[in-house]
Amino acid sequence: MMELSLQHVIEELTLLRFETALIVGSLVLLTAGMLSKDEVTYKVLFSITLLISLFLADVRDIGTSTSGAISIDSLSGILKILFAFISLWIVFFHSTFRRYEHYFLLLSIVLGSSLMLSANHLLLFYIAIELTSLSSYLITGFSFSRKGYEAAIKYLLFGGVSSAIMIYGISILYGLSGSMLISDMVINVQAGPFYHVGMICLLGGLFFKVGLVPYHFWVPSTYQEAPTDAVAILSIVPKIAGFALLHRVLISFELLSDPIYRQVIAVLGIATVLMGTFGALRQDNIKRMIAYGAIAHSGLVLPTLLIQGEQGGLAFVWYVTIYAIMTMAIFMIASMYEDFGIKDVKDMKGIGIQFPVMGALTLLILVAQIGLPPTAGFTAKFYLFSSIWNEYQASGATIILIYLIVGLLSVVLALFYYLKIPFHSFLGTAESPYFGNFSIISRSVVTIFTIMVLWIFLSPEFLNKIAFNINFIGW
Amino acid sequence: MMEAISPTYFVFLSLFIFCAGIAIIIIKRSAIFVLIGIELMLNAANLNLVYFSQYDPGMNGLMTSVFVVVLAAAEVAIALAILLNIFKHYKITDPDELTSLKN
Amino acid sequence: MTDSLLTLIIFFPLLVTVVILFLPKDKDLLIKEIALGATAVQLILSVILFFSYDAALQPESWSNAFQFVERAKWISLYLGDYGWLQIDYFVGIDGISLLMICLSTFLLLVGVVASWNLNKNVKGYFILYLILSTSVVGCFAALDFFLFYVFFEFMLLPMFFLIGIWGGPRRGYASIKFFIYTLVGSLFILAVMIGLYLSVEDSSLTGQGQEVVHSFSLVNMMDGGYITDGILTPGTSIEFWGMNIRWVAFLLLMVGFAIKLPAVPVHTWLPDAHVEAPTAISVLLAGLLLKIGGYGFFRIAYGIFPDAAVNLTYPIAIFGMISIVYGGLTAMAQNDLKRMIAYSSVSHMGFILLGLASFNVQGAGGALFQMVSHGFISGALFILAGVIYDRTGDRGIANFSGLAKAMPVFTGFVVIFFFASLGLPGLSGFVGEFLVFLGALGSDYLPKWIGIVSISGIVISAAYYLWALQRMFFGKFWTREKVWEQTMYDLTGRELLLLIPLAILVVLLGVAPNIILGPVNNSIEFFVNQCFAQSQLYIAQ
Amino acid sequence: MTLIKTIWPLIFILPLFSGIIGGLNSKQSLKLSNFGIGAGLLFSIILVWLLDEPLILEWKWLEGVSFGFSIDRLNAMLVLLVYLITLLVQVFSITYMEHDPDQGRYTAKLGFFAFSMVGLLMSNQLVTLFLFWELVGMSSYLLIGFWYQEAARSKAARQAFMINRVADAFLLLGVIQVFNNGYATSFTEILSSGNQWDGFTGLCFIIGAFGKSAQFPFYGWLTKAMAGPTPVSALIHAATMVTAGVYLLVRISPVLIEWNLQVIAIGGAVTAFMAAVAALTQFDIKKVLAYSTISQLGYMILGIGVGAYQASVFHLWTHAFFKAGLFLAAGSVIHYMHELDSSKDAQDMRNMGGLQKILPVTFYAFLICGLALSGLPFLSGFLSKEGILTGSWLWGQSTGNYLVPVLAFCTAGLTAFYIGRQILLVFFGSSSFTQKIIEPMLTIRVPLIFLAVSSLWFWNSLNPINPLGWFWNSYLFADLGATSAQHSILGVLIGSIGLSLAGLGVAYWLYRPEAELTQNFKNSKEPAQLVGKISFHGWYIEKFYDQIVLLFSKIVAGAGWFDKKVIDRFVDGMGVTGVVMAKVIGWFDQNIVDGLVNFMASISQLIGRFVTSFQSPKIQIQIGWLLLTLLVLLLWFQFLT
Amino acid sequence: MIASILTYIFTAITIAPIVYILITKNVIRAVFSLAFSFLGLSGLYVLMNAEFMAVVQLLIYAGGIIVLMVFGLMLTKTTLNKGFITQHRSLFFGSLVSFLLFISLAALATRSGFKVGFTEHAGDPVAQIGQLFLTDFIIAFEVVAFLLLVALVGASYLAKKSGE
Repeated sequence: MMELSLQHVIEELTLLRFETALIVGSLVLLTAGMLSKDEVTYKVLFSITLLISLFLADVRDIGTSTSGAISIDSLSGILKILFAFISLWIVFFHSTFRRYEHYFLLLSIVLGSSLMLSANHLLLFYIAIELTSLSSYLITGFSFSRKGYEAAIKYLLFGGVSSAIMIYGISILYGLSGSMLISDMVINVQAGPFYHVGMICLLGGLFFKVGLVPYHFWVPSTYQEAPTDAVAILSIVPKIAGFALLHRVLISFELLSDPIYRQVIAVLGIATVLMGTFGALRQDNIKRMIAYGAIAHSGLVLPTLLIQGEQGGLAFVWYVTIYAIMTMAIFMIASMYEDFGIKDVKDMKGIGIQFPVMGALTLLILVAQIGLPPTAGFTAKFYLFSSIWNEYQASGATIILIYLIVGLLSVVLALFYYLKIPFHSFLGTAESPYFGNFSIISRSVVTIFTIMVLWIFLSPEFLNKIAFNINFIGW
Repeated sequence: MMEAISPTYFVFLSLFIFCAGIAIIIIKRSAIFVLIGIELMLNAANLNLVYFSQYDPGMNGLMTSVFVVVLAAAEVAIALAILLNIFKHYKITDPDELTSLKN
Repeated sequence: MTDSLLTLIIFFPLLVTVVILFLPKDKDLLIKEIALGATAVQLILSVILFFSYDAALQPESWSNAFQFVERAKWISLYLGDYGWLQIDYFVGIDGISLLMICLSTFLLLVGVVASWNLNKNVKGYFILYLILSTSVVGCFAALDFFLFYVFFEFMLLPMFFLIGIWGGPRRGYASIKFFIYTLVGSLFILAVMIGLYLSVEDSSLTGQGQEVVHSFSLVNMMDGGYITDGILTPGTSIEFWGMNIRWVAFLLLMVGFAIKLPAVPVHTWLPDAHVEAPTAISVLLAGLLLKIGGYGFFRIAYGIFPDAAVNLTYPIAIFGMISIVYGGLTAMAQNDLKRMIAYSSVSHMGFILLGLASFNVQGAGGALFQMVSHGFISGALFILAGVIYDRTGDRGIANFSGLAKAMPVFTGFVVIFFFASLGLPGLSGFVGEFLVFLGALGSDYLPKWIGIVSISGIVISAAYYLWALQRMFFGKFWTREKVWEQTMYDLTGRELLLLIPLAILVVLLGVAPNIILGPVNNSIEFFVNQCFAQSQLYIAQ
Repeated sequence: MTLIKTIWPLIFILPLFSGIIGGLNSKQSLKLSNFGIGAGLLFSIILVWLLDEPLILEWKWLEGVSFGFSIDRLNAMLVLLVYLITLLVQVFSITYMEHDPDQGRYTAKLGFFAFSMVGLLMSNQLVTLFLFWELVGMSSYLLIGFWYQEAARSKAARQAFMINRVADAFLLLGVIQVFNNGYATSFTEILSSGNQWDGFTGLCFIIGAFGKSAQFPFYGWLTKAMAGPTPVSALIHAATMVTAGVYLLVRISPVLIEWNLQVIAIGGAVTAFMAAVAALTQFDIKKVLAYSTISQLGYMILGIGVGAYQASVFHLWTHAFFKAGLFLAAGSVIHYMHELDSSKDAQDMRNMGGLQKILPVTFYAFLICGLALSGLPFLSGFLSKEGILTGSWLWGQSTGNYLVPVLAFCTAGLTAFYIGRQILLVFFGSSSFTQKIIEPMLTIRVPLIFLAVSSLWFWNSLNPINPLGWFWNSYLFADLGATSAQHSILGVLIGSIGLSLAGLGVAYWLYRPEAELTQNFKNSKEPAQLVGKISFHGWYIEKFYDQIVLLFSKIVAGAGWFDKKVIDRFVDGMGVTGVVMAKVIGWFDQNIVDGLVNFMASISQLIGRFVTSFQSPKIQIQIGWLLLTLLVLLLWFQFLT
Repeated sequence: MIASILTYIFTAITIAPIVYILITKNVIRAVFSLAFSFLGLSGLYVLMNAEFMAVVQLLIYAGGIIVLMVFGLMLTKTTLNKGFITQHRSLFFGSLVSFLLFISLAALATRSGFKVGFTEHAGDPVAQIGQLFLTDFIIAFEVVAFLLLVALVGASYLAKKSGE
């Protein structure tokens, strides 16, 4: 019995190579934090852990552990690589002094999200989500400002309520099906009304993580107040993991075949897109505006889950990768402008004229966020809209068509609020010239990102090749 | 021994605790009350889990409820740490007055 | 040399932009000369293109209707069970795009000379200018819908900044309005593009692994390479609010390009954009960007959906007529010279709609000629308006009178171009209008009264032009501000250098229009007959 | 034959060439361009002499549309006429314009006019005709507005061009109808094929011609055209340009159907009569002559209508000479009055009188041409008018519609009356002028003398009575043969002579120097009673145009209250044609269409505010919303499943 | 029989303090009444022969979390608003939502069948739990350990930061 379990433990650990590397790395970082004080070592250690885990994550290894708690498919493999790749760039953020706890928490967020990808047992679900949420609450508080604490407490209370609802949902489902493993819960559960209650409460937890409409209230204030590099990770890694987990739940419980669930999700998605776009129209604070933009983006990713077959999976991976790159770039730019003390759009007057290169880079990234041709943003949205159009053609459901129209409308409205920044920076006239300059490192990193964004538009084959060798299990 | 009391009894009980928790969160003004509410909701879930784990050979429910308790503790710890900081800056603990983050 | 001529014309300015990028900011004159050289080379290349274009080609289907064709694989994505998505760099020209390219390269050169005494941030200005020129020429030569759309969008940003940064007092509002109007239009086109690529397959490429290859090539779409049950395949029964989906797609394209044209209900961005844009940019805006809308009708709306076009000729003609009459009337009410000219452009663009709606060779030929002649005339008119603005900083018609006394040569040119624009025979304005009227009244799709009411357009245009001429140029010499009287010197050498070639062109095209319509005639005839044949084919399906 | 082929293009280009030469060096511009025009005259004489069958020159202008010129006897003669009158006018204007600063511009414009007029006469294809038709309209616009300093003159020029433009729109419509209905598109084909045009196309051409020849609805512009220098009026608005309409109708008369010809006849007659009435009470010397030109043009058009187009052409020929003579004489009078004291209005007859002795040559020329106009025998006017009156009489008999001949005869009488009145008022009676000016021999006297002589009868035909005796008749209409040879009817002959004598008599009786009418003519105001008012304001044609524009703007403006508040105030304030309706459209365009877009922008802001209002900072309300949605979802599921 | 009576007693012990919390405005009293309801709950767990859980409940919930809350309250006691008295807010809206939720969920619960098959538990449950911890739930165990570490580090850093 013992060696059996030992052997099965080793097998599970081998499956979670990526996570173990992260845990070991963060522990090393923790100890190093005690010993030395300068930030460079933290950054070096942080990037080493991520690099190691990047190597360990492999797209091809697909499998579920004997106890069934962990099941990894190629999608989670891809997303793990994406998480590691994206979080690597955090070290280049030019910001105030960050102690080791900051990097430790960032690593824990990445760990929590990657666990969410591979969880197949409802308990592991809950623990992974709790881990990510707790570390997010803490890191929001790390801005050590009055508003930072306020945002943190609100985020915590809101998150606490939704995770409580989720665990209650899990308990109901457990009551109905008698087991916690998703694979065999499906078999022996009778789809009574109470089952739907449990399912909705469970989905509630996921919607919170992804930031869909009823659960989106925390997004604007958290993104505004949390330290910018933390927000960069917060807005990408847990959100994408949440989507992957949501998809796993929808697929394994065969909810997508049930028309009511499709309608509920579509309605929530449309509401999110509208909320995000219309909300952003009135914002002055840059980060808060980007937060609303992020809400709109998550509203736009949702329909890919509804699309059956390979097309949906492809569109999901496409949109998510490009969204990650764009959001990382825009937050890096926001943090660079923050060094100039620029928080609101209004006080960006005339900076574009004084620093034309930076102005041009900001413009390109914003154009990508809107989704205009020369950038990858357009390819992502184009791909998304054509797959939605396909889905509409196949299923003929009017809700999908409304989704398409709302999507197109969001592009137009996105123009209104995203264009405020270049409008003020180029067309405004600065009262007093801005002293100082952007740091070389961050400028070169932003250029790298812009080149990436443009290159994906010009030759998208390589991304398609990667997206394609994920064989989607019944996406 | 337990057949005398049907499962719906316990489900009703956990449901009552859950809804009471929700009511507390919405009605009361202080952040601590919200924490209390969350604890109650978690306990309702625990009650369900423990009750149903009787009939589950693998005792998953029991294990989960242990973990839930541990996590609840962690969460309260963090909540209080943040509340301390807020208290130092704002001198209030009532979330209604925390309105500096306008929409 | 001639096989890569088109790509050279399109991307030469882009090469020069790279060179300018590395020049120091303050070398204004050098930048201007380089820009002048670039546009001059582009013009020479397009002249070579014009003469080496063989006019005798009698194409039978769209696939061999294009010359100087260059096709290179750009993107090919594997879409799983939807087969392959094929986007390629596919450029080529036929008569219609040949004229448009020559017009645009000429006006681009005029634009550079017109913006010679610009001093604010010259490097940025000319970089945006050359990007704009690449995208405009690219738009005319693109035969791949995706490439066309990319160039179509590529124009917006440089134009937005050119108006936004170097424009007049209310430039912010005008540039935003221009950008949003055109972008909303381009979204409609995007929607149709998606619908089309989903229902089109390029049989020539399906060889590799027998999945369906969805392609974006316009030639394929025009020749009807549709898959059996695509959304926009002709003969689809899918209805959308009671209308056949192909008609809806055609209407979306109509709205998209009508915003760009501009046609009446959606034209209010044009006067603001023109009033605020600097002179050279106004020339480009009127000369080229409006023609993209017209060219879009020719190549995409009428090319791909001829069956919808045949059935909807009546509403299109009505919109054209309203544009002519309404544009003219509003021009009469303006007291800013540039705004009046902008509204007159709206009225002249109405002719294009009318010409196309008549669905016959004269109508299409007239619409095309009107596009070319309006390019030259409105370009000159904006330069003239710019002349007054440079001297006094004001363009109010009521603020001046008796300018003929102070600036006789200037008045001479104004008279020539005003009469050309109101359609005096012997000048190029008349030929376009005459052919459009010929087409409109002779077409068996349109009722007679539309043509007759549009003829009233020439009376209205005569009214507002002469009224402006009389108020501003005749009578005693008087200016609102005393100080202006000193600055009202006559045309300088540079301005003459701009206006004389335009005047010669306008007279030449008026007297002998066959210079440009001759070589292009086969393409127009093929365009109309092919559209008609396709429409009968599709309706039969 | 080859000589003609070489001369022909020269005739076409010469006036433009001389205009440009004159325009460049403005000092002796007129003298230089005279050589050019003289050479042109010479060539046209040779051309008329040697031409036997028509020459055609054509080339492809557009797909299916070709550009072509042709010269046959009729337009060769007219070209000769144009050159002759242009030469005389240019000689006259040497003195008339001697102290005008920009003579160069004047010569250039005259040259441009002559070029486009010759081009119009020579054009064969309808499109070419339309092209030169508009160019002639433009050159008349430039010439009327020559003294652009005065706003009134440039406004008159604009309004003249606008009215012409309206008629040209119909002509363009007609030309397009011809193309679309597949009729013959060139005059040579029209003569040969002769397949009838449909009524509508015919009507368009008629309206076009009426516009150019200032017939009934469109004659308002000719009085405005008097704002131009007098030599210009003489050349353009008497002899050449206005006859273009007549020339066009003559060319297309074979293909017009019955009711079109009737329209022409009635139109011509009505115009003739109305213009004659209008000329009765004018004070301005040139206005009288303008109305008389309109009335004589009415005659010519009437002649075509009744089928006597040879007589019309003859009348066109004679009218050109004596009307040019009258205008030039009036020009020299105005020149003299201007020299005398430039403050008073040089054209107002009220401060003229007794110029007989002061300007003897002008007086005699004016007298002879005036009498020719009134149709006295032994003068050219009688011969041509006689032909038209006979034609109209015969036509009246054949069709039973006697309105046309009656109007024709009345006009004959009225013509004699108003020209007699003018002669008496200007030249007879007491004169307060003493200063005697010797009109310079060459530039003033020779043209006047030549024109006066050419108005005598023997210049046009040997037999002073018979209209067919016209020298050119055989040359022009030989091929038509005898069918149109009308013998003059005794009754018509006596009638016309009687009427003109009666007209002159009444004029003499009313306006003889010692009559009280002439005494207080100096300070007479506008005529009081209705008939006088109608005549003075030229049948209120201006008001008629303003009403049309007002009506049109009311239709467009639509809202009833609108016109009371906005338009009426406008009309009283501005009274300028066309502005009214434009202001309304301008306002509409600014607020409604533009407003729509701004409205949509504010809507999205509003929704934004509404949507973010949920975003209340209080955490517990947020949780409340969360739970509410949870509840809604549950209820949704409960009811649906 | 005794079991059902005991269950009723214990449910009463859990429900009464909860109702009190709903009514009271005083935070401290609410926290202590929460502790009592936890006692009731642990009693119920014993009845469901999950003794380990009962002990854990008592130990961590009643002992740890309540003490933490009390400490928190003490530290954030302000003289301003008379110690711990708080007001009610949107009483009607909150109670309506929760009551409606309770009713509808109760209705749903009655109509769906729960997995209630009686199984005999072999051996001493606590050993079995221990074994399960290290075999089936090893991953969860490790991750929760890491999570606690994270919470520890974060909370201490936050608290320390508020000190300076």
